[in-house]
Amino acid sequence: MKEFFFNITWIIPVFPFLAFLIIILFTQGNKKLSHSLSIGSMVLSWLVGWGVVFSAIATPHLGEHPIHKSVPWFETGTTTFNIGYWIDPLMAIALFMVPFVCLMIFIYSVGYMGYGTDEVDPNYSRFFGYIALFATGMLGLVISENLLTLFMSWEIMGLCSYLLIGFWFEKNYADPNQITPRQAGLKAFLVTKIGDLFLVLGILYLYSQAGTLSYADTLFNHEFLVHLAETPALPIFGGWSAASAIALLIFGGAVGKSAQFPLHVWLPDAMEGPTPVSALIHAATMVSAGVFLVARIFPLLNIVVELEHNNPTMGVIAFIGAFTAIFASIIALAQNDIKGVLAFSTISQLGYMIAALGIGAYVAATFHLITHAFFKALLFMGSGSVIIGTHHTQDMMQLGGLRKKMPKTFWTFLAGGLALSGFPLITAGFWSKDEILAHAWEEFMHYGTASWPFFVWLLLTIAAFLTAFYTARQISLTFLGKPRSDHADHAHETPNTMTFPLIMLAFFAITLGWVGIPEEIVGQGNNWFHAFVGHEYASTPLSIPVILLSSGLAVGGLGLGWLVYGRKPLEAGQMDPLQKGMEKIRLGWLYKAMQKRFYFDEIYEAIFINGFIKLADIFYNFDYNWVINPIVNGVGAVTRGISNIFNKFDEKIVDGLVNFTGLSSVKLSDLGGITDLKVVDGIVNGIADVTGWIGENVFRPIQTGKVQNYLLILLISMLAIIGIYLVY
Amino acid sequence: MADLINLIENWLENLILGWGASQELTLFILQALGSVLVVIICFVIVIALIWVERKLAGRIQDRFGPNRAGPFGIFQSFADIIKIFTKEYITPEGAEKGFYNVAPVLAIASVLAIWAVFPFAVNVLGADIHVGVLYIVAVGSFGILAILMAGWSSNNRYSLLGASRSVAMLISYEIPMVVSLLVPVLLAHSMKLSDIISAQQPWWNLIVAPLAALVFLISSMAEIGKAPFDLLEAESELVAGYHTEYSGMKFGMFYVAEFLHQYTVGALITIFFLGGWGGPLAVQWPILGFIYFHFKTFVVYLVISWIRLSLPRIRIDAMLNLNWKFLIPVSFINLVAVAIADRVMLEFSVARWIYVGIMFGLNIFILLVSLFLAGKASPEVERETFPANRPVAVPPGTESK
Amino acid sequence: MSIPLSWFLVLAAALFSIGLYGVLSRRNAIGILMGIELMLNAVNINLVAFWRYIDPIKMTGQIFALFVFTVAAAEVAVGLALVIAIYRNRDTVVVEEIDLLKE
Amino acid sequence: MVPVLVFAAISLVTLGGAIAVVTNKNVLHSAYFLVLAFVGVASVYVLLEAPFIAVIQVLIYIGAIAILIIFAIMLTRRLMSKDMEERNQQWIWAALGALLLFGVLGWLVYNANWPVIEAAVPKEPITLMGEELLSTYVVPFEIASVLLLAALVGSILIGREKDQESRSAE
Repeated sequence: MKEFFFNITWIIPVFPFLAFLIIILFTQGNKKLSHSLSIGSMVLSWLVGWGVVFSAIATPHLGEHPIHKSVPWFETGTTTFNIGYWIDPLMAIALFMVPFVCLMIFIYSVGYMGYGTDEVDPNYSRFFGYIALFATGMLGLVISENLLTLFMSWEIMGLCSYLLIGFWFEKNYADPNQITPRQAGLKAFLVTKIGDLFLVLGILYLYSQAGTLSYADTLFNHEFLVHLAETPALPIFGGWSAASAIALLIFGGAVGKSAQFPLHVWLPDAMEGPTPVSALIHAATMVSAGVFLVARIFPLLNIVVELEHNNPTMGVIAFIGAFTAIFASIIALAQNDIKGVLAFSTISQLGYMIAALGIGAYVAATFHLITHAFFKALLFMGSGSVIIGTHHTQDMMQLGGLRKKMPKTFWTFLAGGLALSGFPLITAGFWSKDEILAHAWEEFMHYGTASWPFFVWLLLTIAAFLTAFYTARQISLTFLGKPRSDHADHAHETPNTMTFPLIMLAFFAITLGWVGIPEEIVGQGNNWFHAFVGHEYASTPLSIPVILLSSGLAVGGLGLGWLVYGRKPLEAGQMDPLQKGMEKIRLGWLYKAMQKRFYFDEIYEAIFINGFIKLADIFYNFDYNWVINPIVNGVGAVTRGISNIFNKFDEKIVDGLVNFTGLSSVKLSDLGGITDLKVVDGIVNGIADVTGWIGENVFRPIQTGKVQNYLLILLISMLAIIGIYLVY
Repeated sequence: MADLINLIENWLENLILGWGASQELTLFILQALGSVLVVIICFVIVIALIWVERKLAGRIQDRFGPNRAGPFGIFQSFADIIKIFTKEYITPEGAEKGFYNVAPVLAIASVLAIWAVFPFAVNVLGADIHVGVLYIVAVGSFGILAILMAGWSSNNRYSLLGASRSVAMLISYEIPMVVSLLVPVLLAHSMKLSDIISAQQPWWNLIVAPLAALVFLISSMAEIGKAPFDLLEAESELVAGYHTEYSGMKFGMFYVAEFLHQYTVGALITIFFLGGWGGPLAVQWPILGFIYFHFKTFVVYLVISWIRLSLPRIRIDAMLNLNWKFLIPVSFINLVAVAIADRVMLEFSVARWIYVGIMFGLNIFILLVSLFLAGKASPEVERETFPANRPVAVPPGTESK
Repeated sequence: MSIPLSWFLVLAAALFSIGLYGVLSRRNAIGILMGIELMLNAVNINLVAFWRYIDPIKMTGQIFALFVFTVAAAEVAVGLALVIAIYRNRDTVVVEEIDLLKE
Repeated sequence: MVPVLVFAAISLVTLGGAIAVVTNKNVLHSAYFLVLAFVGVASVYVLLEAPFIAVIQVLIYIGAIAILIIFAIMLTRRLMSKDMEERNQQWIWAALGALLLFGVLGWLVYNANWPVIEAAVPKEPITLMGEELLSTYVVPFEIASVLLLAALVGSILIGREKDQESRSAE
């Protein structure tokens, strides 16, 4: 049975791809057939995928001996590129998450896109085609055997994110400053492309060093990794090793895809897409791909740490992650859009994972990757359910009091929210986040307070508190109190196709964490997750202060949030208490900045977009106003000036001289006249003529505007170069 | 006696070698003789064909055809030859002399050049080159050049219009023609004409690939520019198209080239789809192969004549639609399907008769499906409906009640 | 094989130079295109000659000639379309008169 | 002796045709001389024992490119009056440059030391070529197909007449 599943692993992404082709090519007209195909293909992928996962779990020593098979795809020159699949623990746990969450989201989409109602989307079938293609990309990325197919899948997802974020491309808003779906799609595509550029560079660099891109020969080949760590990188990277240069370049790709600090701007705007897309792309899978990639190249990072003690690579990664975590959670405090909060929460949690990888907590990062995917998909879909239930109200200030009206949504959302804030002991989020914090704590203990692990730990801890606070704020504003608008007052529970996935995911959001409970609590050797994924890395020892601290932070954050928002529910039109409080202590500007996302979009527009326009202006002016044209004009003016001077000279001095000689000597005047005419005038006119001639016949003809002239000059120059080469 | 042609060749070779000529020179002389022989045979055949064609046209159109010169009018062609040789050569004013005179020669040469690679019998063939099929297609393109030359140099609007139409038509119909030619190449796994013929010995390609044969027949009928595709010389629109201004033997050369081209197409269909010289005892008796070859070619020639005499001319947009929207897609789909089926069945090494049966079924299936789709896609034409008792010309004595 | 390689190369060089002259001196845009075709043909002669004389076992030379054919076909199609478009717009095919950028 | 004579004849045809292409006053005549030059080049390929390339040369260059060029000339013929100068003012410099280039190339060819080997042509050149095209050169092969598609679409877009609305708008 195991062999059977390991032999058909390649078929997992094939199902949704076939569904995509059939939907796009043939069944655009039939909504029911389209979603049946899409969901059916995903069910098949899910069954095969979990078959592979449980087979992998049952295989001992999978970590040391990954199973991989490949066939030659194409050869170019002397290299053959393979296409195949790779089964190891990281792939297995990602494969546990991806098809299941995708399936839940697909089912949810049936309700969200209004199947069977009057509001059904006109492009319903196409939506299911696109998300099937998206699932193809993600599954292909998870199972791929080398970096080339990984990159291909990566780009398929990039394309799908563009198509899906801009799915409602016809939508326009009255406010010209509000970003429209098609602009959001373009933005997401372009910003992630910046990261992809680094990824391509990293892959090419790796290829130039290894001559192959398969995992077996590069990332999981210890000798090669050591060789890479001992090779100095290109001069442009300073004194680093090739390994750290490659790792940082590939990390650049993850920064773009996982919306880390400098390139995070696309993710909040991507909420313009339909909510299932937000859940699919911006919570569960695509953004996880970046973390997955960094986890994939973890052997490379590990070797860098082992062999080079002062290398900044890991520090950079950890710091970017930690900074993103706290930065995004601060912004999330002041967002009023129900999806906006979740968007920044996603950025923040991804920062957690990246930071965890940066401090070497590989197991904790992958653990958080999985648990986060479940509860964040749950939260997004819950918010989508709220949006549908209240007729497209997204502003939390307009909501409230939905607890009774949408009970299923409320309880599942509560479960997700508790998991996100890390409610102690029972939720999945608690165990995964705790493991990251514990690892950071350990590092900090090891290096002391004057080192970057301390700052990472500090930032992550504060972020944990803020996370709990804004979660409480969101739940209170949305579900508690009294309705603050008509839409919220007339809210209704959503159909079963939407609540069923919520319940399924809520189950996992609570229970999934239990596989990773530290061994000290449940007994020796029972941290099953660590044993499966990362037995080669030392496990993090249980640290009571950290557990207490993180429990305290979570409960404290939730409690504070409830105190501020839940105890005295907001009335309609009332100001956010947080804003009120901050204005009281003269921090209103900070709240404003948080609401405006610290003005990053504006800054980027000012620097990059306007910068490029300025640069183009400069080039234009360089050509037309400053340099080229003035030179041409200047040459003309100078020659004219020179001839004027000679003219003056002629009129004033030479004529005077001639008159003088004429007056003084009649006899000589004839001779002098002749001399004057023939010689002096000749010289003067000659100089003027020569400069004029040069202008007319040398400078002007060069600028003929005739392409053949230019070609001829090209030929002559080439011949001249050959001549020089031959002579010397 | 069995191998008459090679017998004569060997005798001639020994004779010339006996006169003291070198090996190379002998080969050269023999090849030159062979070429001349082929050309002469071609012209003789054309003389016969003209008579057959006119007789056939007469019978189909319910008249007698030539019946004065000799028994059954058999000498009519010779009379025409004499007349055409004695006519005045007229060169229109403003014509470009050089091109005007070269065009008819090029027209006939482009057809004759195709005959260089034909295998007439098992060992009787001019040049057996690796790229025989490509050669045929390539050389055929000189014909277009000749038409363009004639049309341009005549200094006549009608001629130029005919030439322009010919380019649009011939170039577009070359695509399905070449693609359907690729099917026999694919089945024989070779572009050599001799390989293609020997590959289809028990089972002709007409059975293995009937759809390709049909597409090739239609597109090559367009290539020769005869009805129903005779737009380049449509009398009612363009006088006589590109050869409006030609007279005398120059016109005669175009005329001969046209007939010869039709016969050549018959030969091509014979080679690619009807098993070439294949037939009972053809391997042992090459002379029989020679006869089979020309017999099959003649039959195909008659079929083409029959079609062209029965169908009216097609409008130019309909003709281009037929090509771009039907023949080209169908031929490509056919090529891909045949390639896949061939590969799969070779992989499983099925028996020959199953292979042929599946191929035949596949071809017919594609044809029916594409016809069905084309029928669905074609626009509904509003036809004028006449009253039931509309006045029509009725032969006397057969009035209905 | 009695002809040395260099003869073919010289033939190709001559063809190339003639084509270059055509490109540089024709006023008609289509004439220039014809010159370019001659130059491409010269390159192909070189490729096939090198294939025959230096490495006849592998088919690299012929395959590159094929790619040159492809490029030539694409170039002629686009080039002629451009010429015809320019002719429609500006009523001329004389390249010297197509110097909008100068004005 | 015979190959040399054949080579001489072919070179004469090719170069003569080429020279006629670039010097003939009538562009249409030039185009037909271009056909002649192409035939010469095809014969060179036959001489080099590359019949496939020769046939492809005839098929593509004569069957497609030359006919397209002739067609384009006919479409733009209104401006080709007989008395129009066919060469521009810089032709003498162009001729000198081309001659010089020929000299340089000839000198290079004469002085280079080519690693010529004596080997027979493969028995099944077309099969070999197909295999190499689909293995070693598969990426350029695919790119070439994309290039052709792009050229097809591009030339249709460039060459088609403007539709009725935009024309009436002018």
